[in-house]
Amino acid sequence: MYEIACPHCGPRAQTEFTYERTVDAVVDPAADAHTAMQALFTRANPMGLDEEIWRHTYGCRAWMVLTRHRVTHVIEAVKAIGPEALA
Amino acid sequence: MKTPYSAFSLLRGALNGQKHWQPAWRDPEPRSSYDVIIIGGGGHGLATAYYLAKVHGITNVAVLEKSWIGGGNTGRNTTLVRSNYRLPQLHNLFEFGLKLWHGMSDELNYNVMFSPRGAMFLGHNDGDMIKLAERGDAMRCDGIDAELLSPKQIAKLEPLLDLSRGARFPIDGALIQWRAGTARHDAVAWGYARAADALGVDIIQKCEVTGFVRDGNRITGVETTRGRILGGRTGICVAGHSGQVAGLAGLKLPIESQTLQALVTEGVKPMVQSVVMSQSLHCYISQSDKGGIVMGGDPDNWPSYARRGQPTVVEGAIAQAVSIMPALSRLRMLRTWSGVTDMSFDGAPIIGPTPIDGLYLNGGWCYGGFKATPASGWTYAHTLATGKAHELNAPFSLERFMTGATIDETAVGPMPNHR
Amino acid sequence: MSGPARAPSGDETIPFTFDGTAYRARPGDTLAAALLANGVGLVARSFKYHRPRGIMSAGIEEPNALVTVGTGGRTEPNTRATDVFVYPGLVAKSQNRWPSLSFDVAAIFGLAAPALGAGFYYKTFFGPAKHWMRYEGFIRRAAGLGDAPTEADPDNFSQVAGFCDVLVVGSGPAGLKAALEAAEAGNRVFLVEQDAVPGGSLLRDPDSGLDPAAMIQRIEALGGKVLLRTTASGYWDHNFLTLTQRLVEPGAVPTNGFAQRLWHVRAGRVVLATGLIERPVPFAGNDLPGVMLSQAVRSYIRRWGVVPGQRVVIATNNDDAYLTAAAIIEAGAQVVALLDARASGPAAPAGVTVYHDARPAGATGRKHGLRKVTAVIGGSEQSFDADLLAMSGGFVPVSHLHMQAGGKLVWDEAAQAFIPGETPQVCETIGSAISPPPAPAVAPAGKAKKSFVDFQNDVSLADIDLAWQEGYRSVEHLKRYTTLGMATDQGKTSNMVALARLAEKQGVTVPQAGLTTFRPPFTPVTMGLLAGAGARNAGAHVRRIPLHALHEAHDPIWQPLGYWFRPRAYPVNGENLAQAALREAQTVRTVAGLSDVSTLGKFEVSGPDAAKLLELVCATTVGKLATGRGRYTFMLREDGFVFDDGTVWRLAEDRYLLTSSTGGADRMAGHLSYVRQVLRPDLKCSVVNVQEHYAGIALAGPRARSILAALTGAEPPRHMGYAPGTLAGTPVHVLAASYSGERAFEIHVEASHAEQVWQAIEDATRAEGGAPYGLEAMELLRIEKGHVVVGGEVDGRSTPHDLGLGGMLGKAGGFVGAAGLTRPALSAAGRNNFVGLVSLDGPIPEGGMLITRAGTSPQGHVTAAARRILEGGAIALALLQDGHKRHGEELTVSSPTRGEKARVRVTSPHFYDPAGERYRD
Amino acid sequence: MILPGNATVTEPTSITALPAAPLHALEIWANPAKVAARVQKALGFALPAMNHSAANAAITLLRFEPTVWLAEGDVSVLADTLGDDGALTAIGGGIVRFRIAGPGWRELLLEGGVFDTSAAALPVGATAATVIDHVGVRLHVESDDACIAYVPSSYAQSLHHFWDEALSLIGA
Repeated sequence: MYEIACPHCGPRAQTEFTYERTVDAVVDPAADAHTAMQALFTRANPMGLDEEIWRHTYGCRAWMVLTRHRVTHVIEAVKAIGPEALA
Repeated sequence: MKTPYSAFSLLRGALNGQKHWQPAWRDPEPRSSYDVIIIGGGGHGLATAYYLAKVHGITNVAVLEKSWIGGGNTGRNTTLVRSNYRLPQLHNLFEFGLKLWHGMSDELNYNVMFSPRGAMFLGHNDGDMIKLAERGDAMRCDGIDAELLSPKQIAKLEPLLDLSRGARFPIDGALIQWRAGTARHDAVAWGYARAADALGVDIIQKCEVTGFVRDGNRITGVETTRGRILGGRTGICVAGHSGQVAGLAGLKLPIESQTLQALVTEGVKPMVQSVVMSQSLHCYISQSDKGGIVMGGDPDNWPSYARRGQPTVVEGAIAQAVSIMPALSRLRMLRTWSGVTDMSFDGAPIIGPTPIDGLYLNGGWCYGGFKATPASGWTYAHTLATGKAHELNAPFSLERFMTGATIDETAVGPMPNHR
Repeated sequence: MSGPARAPSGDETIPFTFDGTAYRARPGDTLAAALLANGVGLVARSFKYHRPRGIMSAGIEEPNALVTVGTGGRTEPNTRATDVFVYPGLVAKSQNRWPSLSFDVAAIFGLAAPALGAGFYYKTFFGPAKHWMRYEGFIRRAAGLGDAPTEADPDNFSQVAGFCDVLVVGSGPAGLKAALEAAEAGNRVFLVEQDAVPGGSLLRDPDSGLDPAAMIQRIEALGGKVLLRTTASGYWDHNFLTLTQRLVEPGAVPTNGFAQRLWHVRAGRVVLATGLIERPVPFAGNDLPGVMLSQAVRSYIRRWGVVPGQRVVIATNNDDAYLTAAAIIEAGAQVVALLDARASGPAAPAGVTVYHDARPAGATGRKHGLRKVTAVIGGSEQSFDADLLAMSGGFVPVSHLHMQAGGKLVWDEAAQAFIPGETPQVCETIGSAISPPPAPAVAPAGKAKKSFVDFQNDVSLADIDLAWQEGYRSVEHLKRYTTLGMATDQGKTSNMVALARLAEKQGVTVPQAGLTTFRPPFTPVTMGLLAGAGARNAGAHVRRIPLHALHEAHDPIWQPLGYWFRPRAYPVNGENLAQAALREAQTVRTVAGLSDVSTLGKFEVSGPDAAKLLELVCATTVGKLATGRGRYTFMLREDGFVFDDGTVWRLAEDRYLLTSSTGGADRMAGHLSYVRQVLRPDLKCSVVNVQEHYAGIALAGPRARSILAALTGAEPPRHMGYAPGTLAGTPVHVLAASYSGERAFEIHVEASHAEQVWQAIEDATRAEGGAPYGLEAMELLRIEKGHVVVGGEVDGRSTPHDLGLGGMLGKAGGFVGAAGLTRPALSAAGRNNFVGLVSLDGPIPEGGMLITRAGTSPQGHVTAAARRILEGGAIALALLQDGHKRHGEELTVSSPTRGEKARVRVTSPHFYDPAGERYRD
Repeated sequence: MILPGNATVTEPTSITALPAAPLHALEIWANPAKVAARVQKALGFALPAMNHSAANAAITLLRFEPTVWLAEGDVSVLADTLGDDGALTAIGGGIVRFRIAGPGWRELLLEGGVFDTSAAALPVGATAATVIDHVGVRLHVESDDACIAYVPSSYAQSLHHFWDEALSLIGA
């Protein structure tokens, strides 16, 4: 059960979050078909750090990018993404 | 020549302190080259080696295992064996395997304790029952056994299920495959290893592949912690770590690794006869020969290579299990463990060539690889021996993701965490 | 042991039974202490050979003394007698024996033991799988331990979150000091102790300088939380721990309805003061009742006043057992011999004969204790008459939690033990667990076959040797081949003994031989506790629709749909489901009906860029929609397959309402959020989930328009039009959408005001001869109309073209899924297409396979089956290979699982008013 | 088997469903600082920061999301301040409000939860969205003695039942 430092809410239990996909798997709606399918269907899947998109679904509902280690599960960084918010 | 296993020989051993048994497999030094190199000494890799030797007469084969054989997902699953899939590509492959399971102990002269005790999916409403009938009808039309059970029939087989109408997920019926069941997972690896070794296959443990030997777009061998080993054809067979090993060859796969947890309770006298699964819920329950209730649920649906799960995921699966079988409540969870699964992007395996010559892939088994062990080994051996797909693994190509010919049993699309 | 091991004091006030015999215990007794006090030494049978077993330890590591405690739904099999405190009325039974504990028929397995060594079952029982099942049935009945309860559990289990700065596990001297120190420094402290009283080793070896009760009081006064009878059972990522707390003892009736509590704790820092477990000594007969761990003997004497033997042999390789000798002498019993494997040791208490270079080699027993102990002293054998053997093979640090946390172990050569080393988490181990006393390696004496290592699973030194001989040489292979460490004690007493033997075989040191990993839980955890409140509802609360109570008054047949429950039909006059649904559907076709559609996914999208967002999410053209108009739409996954459908309405210049399927509503909410926030954070729009804000009422039928006009006092919008209105004094949205094929409206109203609106519509509809209709009638209507449904024809594997929706795709592209749709297999021949089926004979089995003739593989399947609502005659919807081109072809629908069959003709799926004339006024 | 704690609970903890209230989602998608200034001028108080609340006699604003506020009360003044930078959407029909009052409310909300409800983590005036017994719940601390829980209507009855059962554990 990770503790994820939500950029908006502070440290919260993983139960409140959902994993979406890795950053490299985001399909740009404007991309050509081949590029889009490459992004959708291939993963580096490293045995180390990767950048992942998670959502604080049962908290503030905002999206964020976690830099997380796939073996140690250490979360090295969390970055907010989404529309500009009022601080 | 190894002493064949038999009751007689065991009795003989009773008099000599069982001193007449030889090691089940040799511990050879790797040779400099082989006709076929199989990376991964799990059940699938060992079965592949066995069928290469047995069916195709190719015995100059090395199985390279980074740790100890059968120590990955072969030794970490919940031992279910079944072929009750809806989609024909899947049920045809798994059914071919199920037939091999039925003769496996004799074939290998190693009792893998395959026990066809029946595997059922419970239905909890009319919608579930239609879906189960559809699956059963699809199987039956392709010659695979499947039978719908009424609640009364279920009660006879599994009296401890909550068959009351007031249950949160009342049980309206089930689809059972009687020829399905469970097996002793370790024995499958050991049995294939012993049989393959007897045919001349080198099983090399503590030999980790650290890179590939490459000649243009062709793989000609592997670098390992025990030196360079050349091979005519090289087959990756490391489900759970496919992404990592394929990555050594520069390949990116339609696979994400996830942790799948399982658990076993303390042993009790027989209380669950068959394998119980559910169409609406995500838990599965069976009882081992030692009496422990073996169960699991959904994977931890985010990427991980750690064999370390998240407790609330297991708690969720247990809640489902206790809700359908309340008598489980006072049993105690004895042990939990985790495996790393190759979650492919349509939920189906990948068996076939890669874009790199001489390099083949067998992976993407998601949480269902154990039951496929013989079918996977058979078809992969065919592919490694001939360079071509067997008709059963032809649909399971790596290209299918880019062409769109995906085999999506649960129909949730490319994101494994939605599966 | 011969006779009671504790003289009565008058405190024996707690009645309990064991195997039907009534006994009495003192307050604070564990069941093990009480049984020993009452002279009961034989309490269990082993797993494989059904050997008689007694009580070996005084703690949670107990491998032998497993009993079943409690009755009915509170029955707890496999309870360690050392880990249950006796309460009035406790019912305990021995297990894994027949017909009785003292005469167990299955003990015959012990005679066959020479043939039944490690892994014997892999070498025999060949033949067809069915044959194996026959042998297996016998094995299964002999295996297992206790009987599972057959009744539901009457108790609740709580799961609760906990947060602390410092979590201390273990209330022995080190833990108490650490917890108090942390509390005094102002930290939020949790102190966890698995025993019912604090103190740990102080209960056995008191220290006048440390008063556990006083220290606990101080910790609590500083705001610390002390949890007794609580085990830290799992140590997970990010300093998250699971603690299992017994609110009452196993089998006891809880006072507040809750039997146990599971703590989910996030700790800033974890301090593990988990102490040591004593290591047994392998020798022939070391599993007999009357062979105990040395510290356990001391505990029974000092803590419970129970003297488990009168003539005691002590076998040790360390100094600690000398303290046991002293305790035995204090208690007035005799130490017959102290066998010290070392060449020298400390001074022994008066009256104790110490033998050096001495190891036990064998023991013989009586029912409740030993008869004789044989030892190898120097080079020769010597026998002692003794009723108890207290053994100490050294100590094993309790490093389970440390390892679960990902910590490393380091080898302590002097103690022949692994001690906690580095850990990746904020965690430290303190106390005896990192400083076990010296205890040198000792080669075992006596017959290997009878020298048990894993007592519960009957694994002997000989089994380890056989596994080695057969090539099962990694420690994991050894464990799996012999079942060592797989019993309910999880190898707490066996692991190190086995590793030592393996190292000896390999000719390497113990750390070179390997180490198995410890996984959660530390001790077994009740399944009901892990299920928590979810045991009752599978963790899935029923979701109630706003008008639940109102429908309930009509006594409908309810239908689960995801977590929702919706009215399926409203039978009257004893109708069954099919009759009611047909009547309701006919009413809609001929008059009018109303139905609850509140569970539809609903999203309000507002702002200047609202249309841009919708054009991205919807695969159909949305942008040109005029205010006050709506249209059907569907959405694609990124891989090009249809995943949901619904309608989109322009409520105002910059405000839209998007509806989607009930089952997909949560998924759609996530998808919309992803598209808006991750893909297009630049858009000026707001997406708000209003699924539960609005209750939805569908009004359909030829008279729907006039009914609605009368209720709202305004002309309702034409087909696919939108208008705000007022109904029963309540503001409503009126959407002229038809799912049934009739002129129809969806009326959406704020859920908290829905009752009066429904009631008004129902009254008006009934006045016209109409009636409410449920999901089943809705299904009949939509099948006849040929509308696809998500979860039916929209099966997650269909393209828009497959479903006959290709013509509606937005021509400009740019929507999610447009790229995926270009993949060749999505437009290749042989795809399953949406078609209709008309029966040429009887009813069509839903879910049945479409085949050309018997024995051929299916070419499609029936997704939904019904009858024509007014005319009768079986019809169905199906997905069929190349079905668009096969209209007119005759096929068979086959359902072998139900023994049903029908001949059908392939048609268009639109059976009813294909031109859509009935929508229009 | 638990030693008596230092917190003795004498008054009961209670759970009360409150009548439906006008609730709106206020989302700001552009020029947040400018909108904030306009809102402050109109309402007399600043838009609350994440996980905080602010109120006047007519309206309470509760912030659970980076760009969305829950507005409880009369939003007519607010509507005029948004221009093209944000929007209001009514959501009150889908939410049931519970007042959980009494000395044990913080402890009760730990049952089936994952969020630290201690006064240090959740002071008076604070808001938090979390999950309790699988249900997404939004909390607003009214006073030391009471908290308002905003629960999706469909789950309200189930969660109420869950809390009722757990009450017997409070102080345990």
